[in-house]
Amino acid sequence: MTEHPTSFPYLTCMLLSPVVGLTILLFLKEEWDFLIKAVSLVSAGLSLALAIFTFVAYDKTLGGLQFVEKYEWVKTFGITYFVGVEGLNAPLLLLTGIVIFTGVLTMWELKNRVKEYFIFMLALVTGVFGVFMTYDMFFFFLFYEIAVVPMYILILIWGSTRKEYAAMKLTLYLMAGSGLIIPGILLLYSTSGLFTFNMVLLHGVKFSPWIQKVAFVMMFFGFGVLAAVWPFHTWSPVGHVAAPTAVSMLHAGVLMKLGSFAILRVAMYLCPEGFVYWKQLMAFLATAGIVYGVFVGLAQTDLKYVIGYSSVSHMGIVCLGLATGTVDGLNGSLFQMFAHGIMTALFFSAVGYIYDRTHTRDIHELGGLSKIMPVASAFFITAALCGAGVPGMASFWAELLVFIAAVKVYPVQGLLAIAALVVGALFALRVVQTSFFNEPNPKFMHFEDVSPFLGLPRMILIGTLIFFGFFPQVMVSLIKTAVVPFIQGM
Amino acid sequence: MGSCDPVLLGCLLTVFLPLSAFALIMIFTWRYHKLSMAISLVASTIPLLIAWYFFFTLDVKQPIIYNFNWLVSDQVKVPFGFLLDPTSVLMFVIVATISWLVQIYSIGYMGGDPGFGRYYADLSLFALAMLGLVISSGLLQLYIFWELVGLASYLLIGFWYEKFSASEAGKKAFVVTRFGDIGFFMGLVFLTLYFGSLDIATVNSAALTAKMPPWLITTSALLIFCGIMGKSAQFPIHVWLPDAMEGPTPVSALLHSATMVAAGVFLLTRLFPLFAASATAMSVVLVISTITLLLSSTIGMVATDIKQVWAYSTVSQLGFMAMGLSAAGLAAGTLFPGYYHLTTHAAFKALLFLCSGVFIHHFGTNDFFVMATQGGRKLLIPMATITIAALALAGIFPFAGFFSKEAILGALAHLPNKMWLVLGLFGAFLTAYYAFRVIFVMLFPKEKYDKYHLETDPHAHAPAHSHGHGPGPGFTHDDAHIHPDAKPGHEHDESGHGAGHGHDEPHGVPWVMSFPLLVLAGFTLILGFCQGSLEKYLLGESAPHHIEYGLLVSAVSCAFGGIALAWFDWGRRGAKCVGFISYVPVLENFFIQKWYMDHFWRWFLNTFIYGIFSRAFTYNDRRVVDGGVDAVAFSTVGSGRLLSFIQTAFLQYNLLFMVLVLAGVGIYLLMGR
Amino acid sequence: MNVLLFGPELYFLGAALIFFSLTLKRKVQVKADYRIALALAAGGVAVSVLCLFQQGELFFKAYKVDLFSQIFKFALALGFFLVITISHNLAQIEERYHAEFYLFLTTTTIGMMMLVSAVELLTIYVALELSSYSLYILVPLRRGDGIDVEAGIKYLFIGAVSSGFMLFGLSYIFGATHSTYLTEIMPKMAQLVQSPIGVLGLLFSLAGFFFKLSVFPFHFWAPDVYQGAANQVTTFIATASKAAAVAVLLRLVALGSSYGYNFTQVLVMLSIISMTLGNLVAIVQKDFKRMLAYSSIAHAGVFLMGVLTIKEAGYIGAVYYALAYLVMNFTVFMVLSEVAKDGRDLKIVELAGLWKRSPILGLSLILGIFALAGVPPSIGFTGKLLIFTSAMNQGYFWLVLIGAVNGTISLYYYLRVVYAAFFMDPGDLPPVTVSFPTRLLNYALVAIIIGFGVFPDQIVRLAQAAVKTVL
Amino acid sequence: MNFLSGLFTPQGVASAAFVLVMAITILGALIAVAARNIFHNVLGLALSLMGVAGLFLYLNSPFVALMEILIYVGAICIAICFAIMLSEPLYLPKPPRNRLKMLGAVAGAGLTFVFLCLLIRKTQWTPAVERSTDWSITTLGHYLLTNYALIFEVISLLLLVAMLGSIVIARGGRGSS
Amino acid sequence: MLLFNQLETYLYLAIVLFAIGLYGVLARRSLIALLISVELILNAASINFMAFNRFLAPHPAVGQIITLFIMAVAAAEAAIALSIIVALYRKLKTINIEQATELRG
Repeated sequence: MTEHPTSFPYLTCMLLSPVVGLTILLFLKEEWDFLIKAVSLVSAGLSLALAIFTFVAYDKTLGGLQFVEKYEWVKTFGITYFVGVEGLNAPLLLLTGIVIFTGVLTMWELKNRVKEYFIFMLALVTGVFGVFMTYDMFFFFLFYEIAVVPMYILILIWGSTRKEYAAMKLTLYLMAGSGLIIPGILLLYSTSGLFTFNMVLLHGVKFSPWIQKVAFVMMFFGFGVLAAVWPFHTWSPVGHVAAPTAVSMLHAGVLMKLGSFAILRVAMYLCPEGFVYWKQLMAFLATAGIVYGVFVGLAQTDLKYVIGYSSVSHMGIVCLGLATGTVDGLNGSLFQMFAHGIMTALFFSAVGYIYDRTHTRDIHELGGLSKIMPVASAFFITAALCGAGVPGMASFWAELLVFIAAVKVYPVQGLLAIAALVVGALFALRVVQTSFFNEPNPKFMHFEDVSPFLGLPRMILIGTLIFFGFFPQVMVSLIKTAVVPFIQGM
Repeated sequence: MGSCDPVLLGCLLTVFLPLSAFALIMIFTWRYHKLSMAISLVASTIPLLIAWYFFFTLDVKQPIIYNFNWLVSDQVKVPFGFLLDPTSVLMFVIVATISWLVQIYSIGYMGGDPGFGRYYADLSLFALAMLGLVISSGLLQLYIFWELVGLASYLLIGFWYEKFSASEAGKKAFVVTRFGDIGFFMGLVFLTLYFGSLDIATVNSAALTAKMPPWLITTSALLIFCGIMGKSAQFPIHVWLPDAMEGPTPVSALLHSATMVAAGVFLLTRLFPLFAASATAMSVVLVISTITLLLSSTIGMVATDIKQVWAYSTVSQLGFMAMGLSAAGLAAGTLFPGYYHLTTHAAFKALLFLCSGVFIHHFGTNDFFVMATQGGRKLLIPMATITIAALALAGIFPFAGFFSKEAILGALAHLPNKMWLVLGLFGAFLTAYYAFRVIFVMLFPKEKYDKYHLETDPHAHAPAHSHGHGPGPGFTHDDAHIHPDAKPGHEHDESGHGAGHGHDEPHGVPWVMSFPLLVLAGFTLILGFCQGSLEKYLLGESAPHHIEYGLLVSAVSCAFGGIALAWFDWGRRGAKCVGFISYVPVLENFFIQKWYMDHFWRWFLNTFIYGIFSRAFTYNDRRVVDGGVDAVAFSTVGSGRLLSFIQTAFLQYNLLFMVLVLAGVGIYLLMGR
Repeated sequence: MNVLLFGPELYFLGAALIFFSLTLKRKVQVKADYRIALALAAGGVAVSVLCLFQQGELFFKAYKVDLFSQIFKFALALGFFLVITISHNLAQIEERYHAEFYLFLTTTTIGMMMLVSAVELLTIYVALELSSYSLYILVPLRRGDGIDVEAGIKYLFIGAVSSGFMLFGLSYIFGATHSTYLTEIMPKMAQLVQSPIGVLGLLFSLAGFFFKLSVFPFHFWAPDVYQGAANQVTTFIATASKAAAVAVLLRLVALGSSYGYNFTQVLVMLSIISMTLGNLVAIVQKDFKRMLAYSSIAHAGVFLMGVLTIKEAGYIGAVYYALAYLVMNFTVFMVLSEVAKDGRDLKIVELAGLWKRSPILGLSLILGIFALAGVPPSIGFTGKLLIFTSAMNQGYFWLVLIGAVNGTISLYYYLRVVYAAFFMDPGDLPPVTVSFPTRLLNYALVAIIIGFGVFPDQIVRLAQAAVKTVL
Repeated sequence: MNFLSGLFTPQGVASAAFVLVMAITILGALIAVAARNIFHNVLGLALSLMGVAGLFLYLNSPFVALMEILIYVGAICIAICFAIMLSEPLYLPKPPRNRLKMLGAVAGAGLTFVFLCLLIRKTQWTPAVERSTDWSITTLGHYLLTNYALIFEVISLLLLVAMLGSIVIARGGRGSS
Repeated sequence: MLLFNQLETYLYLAIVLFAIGLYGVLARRSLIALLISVELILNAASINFMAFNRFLAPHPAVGQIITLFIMAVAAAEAAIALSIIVALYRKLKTINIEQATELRG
């Protein structure tokens, strides 16, 4: 992979923007509500701006790794601070930027322990940015854990519905995944003979098949937990239900992508033979997740549970795309990571608004919300339609690519996954119908619709979905610049 | 292909105007009804002009193709383009015209509805989807617009979303058509695997299909036919269409008669060469469409909701078209008969619906018996035009339907097995019967109708009930408590919304509503005589046209037989006003229950999807998967508790433990030596 | 002779003398004593920093001053200083014993300082006993209803038996190698590969240090003593004392470098059992200190993992982690002793609502706890990862796997602390006031935990230079 | 005859005495751990330590033997006696022995015994190549003040700590009555 | 070969003493008896040192010095142990180790 150094540390700035933000927050008084939010918004906005910049400024004809920054960190152990942007992570950086920015806006009404909330949220975001941009396994894992752990507190304090259980379960589950990841990463590190954590260098090493198989499967399951690979998905609906709005947004929108991205970035990148050995299993689990997610979602009555299971299903699609190991599949998979991220963020932000008002998420207790808050409902319905795979939304393209690629490689799984779309539609529309259509619940008649200010973040998300729904090539052409060499490298 | 190519510009405008209209209305102007309407009208008028302009001036003997890259992944390439050939331009015209007329009509029909702006946004979306579908150059693009059509239809059917039956119908339409679309998509995937590209021209090129393995052609053709079945409401997944009548009537006219459902048949026409390459596929199409024809005609005979009748009529006519196309495919015929019927049907069925809409609007009921008793025939223009349309539907000379039906029957006659012809004729007979059942009831109302038709049977009355509140095999759990306070019949009361001012202002029909009726009536009259020129336009040359008199006679006699029977049963003074079918109660009930298809699907859904899969998976998720995880967690804590007993309070036990471990380690190490 | 070579020890001997004279005063002056102690402790840190880069051998080569020992002496001085900083509320030790408390704390520090520099078996033994006996005395100094003496007596007897085993092992090493100098023993040990006496003698000799580090099966004292001793004493046992033990282990285990698997398999087993047992039992603890004791048992396993590689990388990891552990464990104990101002045994639930009662302590607690759990960005994470890395480099795949899984288990009980501090309602628990110096200390600790976790290079390089002399 | 004549040679006498010393040591040890009266235990310990001192004599080190007696028998045992008198009254009835614990103790001690015996059996002890024969106490003292000077100082500190500690813990430090 | 001139004799004797001491530590109730047993263990180690010193070591002073130091350490240990025992007796009114069972789990 060619590396193009940068003259200005864009990526470091992107990474440090939330760090600086949270450091400032540390010294602000709890009472300075507006200032706290403003600082968070500015730091998130700065990250977003830089993410957009790198997304746009990435030179597709040049390809390779751009905006590279590389410093020896711990020479003795071969740790390098190595960040860069390529087609694989540029969309995800953008996604993170968008979701955190809208996430901050979404939580503008937060009253309870505002300062701490934004501190932890920004910490989490730092981790996410870090994972996406780093090419050093040490930092990768470091950021990975930074991204995971604040969730515990975020859910615990600002969550709802069995939050203690959910927070503990989520954290422990993900940490158990880390328990598999560390040995996997270290196995590669130590058997490479290079004693470096630099993934680009490690990529050049031909690991023995046995090592590859072991390391791959460990990392697949380890990261797969975060990507909610079936059957390691149960933390995700529970966690999403319990988490506060913006955290659900971040978590389902971005964090789960961390898992799938890591499978791609670390496991598949470094252990191609391991991937070939295990890909049938991957495809099977992915398909199982797709089918299973929609069927279980069909029986849920809590809006967030529904979204949670739809995430399981959609992440299955991501995983299925990865399992194909073809350019189309990977394109689709990465696109789906992006699209699903935005979509779920929209989902959760819509539900968050509704829940903040009605204090219920039971789809039967709601009902006819379209009458009461048409805009808020429109947000949810848009997300639901996107989830059902309606064209004109970004995720349609992603799913299209994945399915075509999947049928080529795994006909049976591919067709099953496609067939699950029917249930997927039923499942999305069932919720929409039950909670947004029909006669409104008189209890909720007095609630106001979304104000333009609070509508803004949701509109940004919808806009993104639709923009990439109409111009998928913007995304795919960028992704492709990295995926093609990636597949060749395997 | 310069950027200022007027044809390309036209195509682009066609697609982007409705799109922008939709976006504008949805984001900004949906609160301002008039403005939204204006935007939408502008966005549909321009495509209308473009369509007619293309139709008359553009030479499309050689297809005009524009292709741009929409998405280029590795092997998957989705071009965005336009294919203008006779097939697409004709459909373009139909769609543009009908949707424009419906938009005009809706000004009157939907006026005053609180969701007026949204309604026009949805109509624009629909126009976008349908127009894009018609002129798309590649199958994937077509599929995308196809799905958008489904979306628009979902939004429009469930337009009055606070009504349970409407939202339920919308959901049903979306899911059921999605069911077919999945097949369509799989078919496309299979085709991609073979062709690499899904360009319609490529797929249809005989040279390539000749090299394809037959099983692949058959499989993909059949899978694509699944999509057609869904969209064109073919047996056994036609069940959504009658329910779709829950939407506003103009929507029914637009979507469920003239355009959207025709999209399926259009696709069949579009891929006619591909289908024609597989006899198996075509035979399946023939069988399915015949079943559809008979099934829906028989149900149409017993329906009491005027829109239901036309809905089943639509289903049956779609079946008829598919029959025509498949017969032509099997007997080396042309796609003309089917397509021609599609064209004429679009005109007269839209007319039927729009007329019915006027009645519904006026009387606030869907039951044509009630309309009749309340003096429906006094609305002159609608009554006249609906009669014209019914005549066309029945296939009476000189109305459009006569010619197109003739053409299809001609195609059926070419089949070696004459059974198909007979069934087709039987279908025509039934069609005439049920169409005129409505007309005669409306024209010659009796004082009093058998209560049986009015109240006693909720199923015939409100189709959506059959699964919402009917004594189906089982409620779904969510249905059971969505609407605990919903009263049967309440949701059925469309007048409460659509025709909110219908009762208040019992004036005549506003011009915005009658104008489209007159235009469509005009088409119904003219189109029959355009057969030759249309055929020439479509096929390049007008095929030598033998008039088979035997066939002509039998067809006309079937139609008249149907009308006569209807007259005998319903129209004549002193008619018993009981359908002939009620002499066979078993059969009648069977028809009233719509061949139990809804029951079947409801049962299927409840049993398999909700009952078995969903429940089993959910149980598995809670107990097995999650239970397993929790068990691991609890056993960890438990083992911690167990291990904590090692730390006894007795110093010496601890010391003993320590000594034993040490000695054990020592002995273990010594053993190896 | 360069005085600086023996600087820290001399300084602390002097400090001990001053404390001794304080014990002789008739009048008890708690505040004055504390100020003196604080000043002396700060001076100790300064002196140890001053002597950081001294090198040389003393006392007929029985005593080696090198970077390795000086780093640990710095750690010990730092630990001593830190413990003194939280001794302003020595509520659980009677006021008339405060001077003695400082005295014994000083003597144990001296013992440990000698321990890390000693390269002769007898010196090691006596230094170990010096450090241990001072602690034996410190434990029952607490005011209490008996659990302090109970803890003290258990501590003493487990220690006595362990050192009995150790002495037996040392005698065999002496017999087999005819020497008590590590430099002379090292080559002779290599000749004993065929004989069991080398491995077993060494293993038995390690018993005393395993005891100090609370490695299974010598861990039994830890929960009782942690709970039974005064908070400040526990803090010292949990921080500085561990660092010293790690230092000696690093020196002694290096003797077994030629024994390969035969030797290390035992260490591997002990490491695994320590980690697992410690973590599992910690889950069910309700007393905060007792939980931390089990956590220390688990951490002993982690230390052992770095030690048993007997390679540079592992040793670097162990040194880094020892320093890290000192800081992060102290942070937690500092919070504990600040919250339990009256010196009582803190139940975990008594941390309830700490974020509200004292945000700064809440911050420190969460960082300390996460560092202990090995969550980034913290020294705990980096150290643990370095140790895991080195273990994996030596091919201990399963060990690393189990270590990593144990990390997850440990998170469970650490999170319970976080849960209590950040979520539980404080109820009628009083707010915790934090004095300005303590506040500063908190900031410093937070900065160290994060700063050196993210930028570990300096420490790693220092450790690398240090362990060169040990291996 | 051979046996008897062997017995009365100097080596014989020495051997016999050695056996006696060994017996005393072990017997004393047994008394020290097995007797139920705590004073008997102390006496047993003293006996055993005398034996050990005897062994040290056999091991060429009369000085250490003397020290053994002085420090152990003279100091430690006396200290223990004082402690006994300071603590539990002797006339209290003794609870029955805990058989399980005894069994465990036997197992633990036995296993350790077996293991150490095996270890000794399997080990080849090799003397140093060059061995000094300088057993004089002067040298010993010399060593104490040179090579082991540090420890010599440290042990004094240790003893100081022990003394202070004992005072603090057992008596109560300053200000206590 | 004479019994007292053999290294092994002393080593085995040390082991016996060690085992007896260990038994005492593990079995006795009285803390003072425990202390006595610990002294036996330390003496066993001393015997080892002395024996090695006599038969193997290059310089005979070393072992003796070690033994001397062990004695000193043992004395210190005894002092501390006894003082804690006395303190324990003050607080718990017993020196039976089986009754000091507050800390567990």
